[in-house]
Amino acid sequence: MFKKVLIANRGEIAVRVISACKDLGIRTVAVYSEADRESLHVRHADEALCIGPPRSKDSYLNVPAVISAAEITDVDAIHPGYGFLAENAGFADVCRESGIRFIGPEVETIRQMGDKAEARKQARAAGLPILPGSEEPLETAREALSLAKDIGFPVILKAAGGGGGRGMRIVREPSELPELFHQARHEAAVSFQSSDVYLEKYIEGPRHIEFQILGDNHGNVAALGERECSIQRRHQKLIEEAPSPRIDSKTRNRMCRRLEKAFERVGYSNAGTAEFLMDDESELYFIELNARIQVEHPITEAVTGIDLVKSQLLLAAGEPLSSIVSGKIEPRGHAIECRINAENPKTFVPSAGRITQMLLPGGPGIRVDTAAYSGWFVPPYYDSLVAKLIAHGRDRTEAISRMQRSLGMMLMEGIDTLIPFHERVMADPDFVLGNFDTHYLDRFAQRRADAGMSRVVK
Amino acid sequence: MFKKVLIANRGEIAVRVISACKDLGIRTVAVYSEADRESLHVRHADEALCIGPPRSKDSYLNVPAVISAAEITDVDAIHPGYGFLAENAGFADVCRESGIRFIGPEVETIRQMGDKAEARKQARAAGLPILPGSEEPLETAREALSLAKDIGFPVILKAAGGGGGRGMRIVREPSELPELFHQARHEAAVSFQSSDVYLEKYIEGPRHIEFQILGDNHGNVAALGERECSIQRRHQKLIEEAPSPRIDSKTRNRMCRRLEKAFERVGYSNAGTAEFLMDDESELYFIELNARIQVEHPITEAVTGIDLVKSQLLLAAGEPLSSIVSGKIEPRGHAIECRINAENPKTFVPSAGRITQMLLPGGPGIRVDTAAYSGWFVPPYYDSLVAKLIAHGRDRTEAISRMQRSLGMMLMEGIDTLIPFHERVMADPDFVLGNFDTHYLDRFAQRRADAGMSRVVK
Amino acid sequence: MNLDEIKELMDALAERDIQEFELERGDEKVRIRRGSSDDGNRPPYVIVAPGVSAPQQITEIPSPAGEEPRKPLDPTAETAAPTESSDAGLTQVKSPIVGTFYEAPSPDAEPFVEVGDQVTAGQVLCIIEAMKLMNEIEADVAGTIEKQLVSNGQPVEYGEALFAIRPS
Amino acid sequence: MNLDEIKELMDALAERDIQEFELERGDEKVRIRRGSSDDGNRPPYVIVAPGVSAPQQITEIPSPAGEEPRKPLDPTAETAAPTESSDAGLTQVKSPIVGTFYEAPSPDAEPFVEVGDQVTAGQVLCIIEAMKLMNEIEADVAGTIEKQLVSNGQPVEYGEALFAIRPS
Repeated sequence: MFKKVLIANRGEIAVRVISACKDLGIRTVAVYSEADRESLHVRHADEALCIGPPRSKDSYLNVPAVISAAEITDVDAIHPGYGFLAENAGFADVCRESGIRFIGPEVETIRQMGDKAEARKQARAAGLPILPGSEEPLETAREALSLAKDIGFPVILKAAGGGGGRGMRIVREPSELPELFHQARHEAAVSFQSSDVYLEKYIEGPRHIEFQILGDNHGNVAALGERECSIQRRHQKLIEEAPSPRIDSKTRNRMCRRLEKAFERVGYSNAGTAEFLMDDESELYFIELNARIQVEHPITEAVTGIDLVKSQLLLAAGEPLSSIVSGKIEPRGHAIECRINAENPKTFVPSAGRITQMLLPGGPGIRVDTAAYSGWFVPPYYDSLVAKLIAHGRDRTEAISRMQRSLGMMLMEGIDTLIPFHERVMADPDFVLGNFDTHYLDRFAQRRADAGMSRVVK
Repeated sequence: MFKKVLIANRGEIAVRVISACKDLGIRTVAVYSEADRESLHVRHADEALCIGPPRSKDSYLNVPAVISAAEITDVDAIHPGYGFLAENAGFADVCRESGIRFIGPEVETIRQMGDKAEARKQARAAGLPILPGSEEPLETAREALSLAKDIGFPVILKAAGGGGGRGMRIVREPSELPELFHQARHEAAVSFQSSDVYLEKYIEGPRHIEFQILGDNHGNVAALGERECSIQRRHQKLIEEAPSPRIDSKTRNRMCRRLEKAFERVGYSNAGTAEFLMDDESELYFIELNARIQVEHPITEAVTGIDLVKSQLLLAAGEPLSSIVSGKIEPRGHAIECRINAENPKTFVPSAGRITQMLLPGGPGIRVDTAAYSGWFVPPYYDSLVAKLIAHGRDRTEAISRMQRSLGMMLMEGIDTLIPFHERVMADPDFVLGNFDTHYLDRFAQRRADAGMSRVVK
Repeated sequence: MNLDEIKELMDALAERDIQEFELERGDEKVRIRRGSSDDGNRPPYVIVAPGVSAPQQITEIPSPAGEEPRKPLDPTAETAAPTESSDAGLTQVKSPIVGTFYEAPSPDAEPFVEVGDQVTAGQVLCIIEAMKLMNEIEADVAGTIEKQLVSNGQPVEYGEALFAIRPS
Repeated sequence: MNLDEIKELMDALAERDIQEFELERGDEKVRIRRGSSDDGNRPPYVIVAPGVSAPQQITEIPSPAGEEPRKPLDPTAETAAPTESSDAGLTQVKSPIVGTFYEAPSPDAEPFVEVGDQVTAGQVLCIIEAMKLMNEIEADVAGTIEKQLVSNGQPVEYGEALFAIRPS
């Protein structure tokens, strides 16, 4: 086992990794920017080094600074957390060259999974369901129409170079296709210097489902079940739960076995998450693989009893998967995570500042992961996540009531947080019934706006 | 279900009961003394009333004040927590007369279980193992010798009116008995105006084991497994764990079935705890029943997944046990509780004062129940428990490492706490191996004193 | 506070030869120090996080009906109240028990006392009912009833002020 | 508050001979201190929330060897150091990167500089090795090397002071 590990991250995930190291008796080295001198990860680590000024690119994203810090503190391994350098194949490569174990998959896997087209190809080859669509750019509207008919409407046209919605068209009827195809090509040409357009099945209100993977260095992979992360705002997850209210035991087991086979095939090691879209008929379509620990990993820990970060350390040190996962994994109870961001609960504007008073909830089934404390100044330089509140119960109802209770008993004064937002969602009948998809928050906001409007009119 | 419940307590247990009420959508009323105006239970309850000056007897133990508070706030029920009025049959009686549900067993049960001789008699009648001994006072040394030979040595002679060690003699050999018998009688006569002496089997280094009981109002009782509470200082529990490292599944199941039968026989309802001594051959002997929720209930909650305080509310409202406990209960993993008392970690002298900074640990498997916060003044009037730190892991090893880690990451500045004491125990090889009994802390202190001494000598 | 107000404040300080000034109001906080600083040893100025007071501000006064909005309970309010200028010299009669306040011995009887009445020490002012027992509350001092602070039938907590008396 | 307003505020302070001024409003915070600072010993002004100092006092300075006891890291220490009376007028050369400090270009060579040496701006003072790369650190100002604050072969973190120079 490693003797000393450097944590190339900050905030709650740095504290989380330090905790896992402590559980295994591993010494820890924190690195921090000038803005994080008072941060808890600095306090809780055995050693701590300032690696640069506040801006991430000069500190937490500064590969030479991180590697130098690792060298002068003589660590065996680096845990990258999530974000920052976590899925940076170049960084993993430098670690390897420097003789430092990068805690994550092999460099080649990170690189492969970072290329979405390549990941999709691998997934298809491994027999995972992917969204039906064109593999090559479409030349003519006629070609597109023919493919669309095969797939079934609606479909979506996407610019090959695209992003941000430009060059994108949803086609609901065959008759619309020719016109929209030309629009998309034109827009693509203008925006991305290439008129190449692809076509893919379009899912109206998809749910975001992801499966947790663990792999060892000996060819074994286990899938630990799913998380549902459909409550998102602009692709930022805000609430996650495990298991999904819409996946039954049979579907879960079938998908887990398929994932295990697929990822054993690519020789996947360490922790990873396979992301899927789910349509309203509960069909799952693979989108991408995140080759790192996820923010929302605690809900899987709650329902499986497996410490995922500790597992990452054990697996990176060469332990076999069998020492971590034994027998069949069935989720026990239900867990929900609310991301307590330092943001205005209505406008979602980030709110840096000093936390003047803080109360953390306790009691049965409640876990709080945070690097915040009473008196701490939330710096404006990094992402706004200040705490993760996780509620675990015997069933979804109990998990929701525990979450509601603990949101009400949690306090972070001095800054805006999403606590009131989460309280509103937990009380929303659609959420309680499990009726939501990735567009839920748009409708939720709209409904609330309408309600406010009608009140004003009266 | 109740609409509104008054919590006749303070500190972490008041917050715990408020949490359970919130989980069930029940409104809460806190009562507080003048010293507790800034306490968290006051903040978290829907309503709060000052019921008297700081001293317990004038406030939390003041039955008319509590009942009046319940009447003017129009509550359906009162939860007494532990301590204070929790096992006061008189108070339960007044509640009943006032038309307020007392959340606990029936008055008659509380009264019966409060009388140790009566509880012992009931237990014997119900077929529970009790310490063998004389039922009536012994007249002669010969009679005593004969009984002692039947029971087996060592035995203990106890003054009938006794207490505090006076009139008590441990007899290890038959030859010692006549002399010690006369000494005990003489001392009893001098100290307690009665020379009556009883004889009982003496357990050298007993372990303290207790079983959690839940009963409904319809004659059903479930035993949820045991807790080991041998780490005590002057009969004050400091560390508890579930399950016991010395009880196997077979013993547990056998004892649970016996307890269920015994307590169904006495018509026990609501939560209770049957306390036992265990000798070094793992034989269990019933001592007494605590007719209330225990401080250490969270470790049972951790390994069973059952919310015991919520269960108390449900059962008191007439819900059947089957809605709470279904199927066979096997402990899942291992849980440990450390009581974080505001006491000097070496001298155990209580330490009131203002908490200037507080950090609570998080991460997987950690639960903190507390009413303390950064800036709160720990009043000198009440017991010194300021927080309960509970670590749950897949096995005892994981629970211990998580406890060690979270003790190290917990901070309460401004007052003395037992955190350093617990850190020492968690690192002690005897504790780690599960080698301890109720005298463990005496030996632990002695060993540490010896170690200190020898260091000084060198 | 805008810039003009700040300047006005500074002038006011100068006129009155005030050396240090501080104001906190909600989110806003201002601190001004005038003149030469000869106190080099002074510990650095510390802005105290309002943290501690926070929970107090949110705790609520009991409202047995449980429906009407409740005013925030400020733990300092009780001690602060008598120092209000208009209350100077007044003595408060506080409830020694939790219960229900009655101003008269029975529903159709006259109140024991009314505002403006002269009372003697030991005179019964009201009844607090607790657990079906009627507890008579007496005046500690002789004087004039200046205020009745609770209304008939209202629940009161321990230490709640019932009357204000101007001692004679 | 924009720049013009701040200037206006400063003028107002000067006119009225106000020495210190502070304003906090929401996210905004302004603090102005005027006049000659004869209180050089005074610790720099630090806003300390009551809790914040605690964790800092316990955090430790990196000690790559991981064995020798580490002195507590005080976040104010770095800024406080230059104001120490004996250090008045000194300029610190700080490490712009994390790495290992070398006082000489090679193990058997003479040090680049020694205490007492006169240096010119741009003169190489030492090398910080990071990831096998040798980074030359130059003097920002001309002056005399008064102190060498780290020893040969010692690991340094970002911003760590290496030399103190008395500018000429």
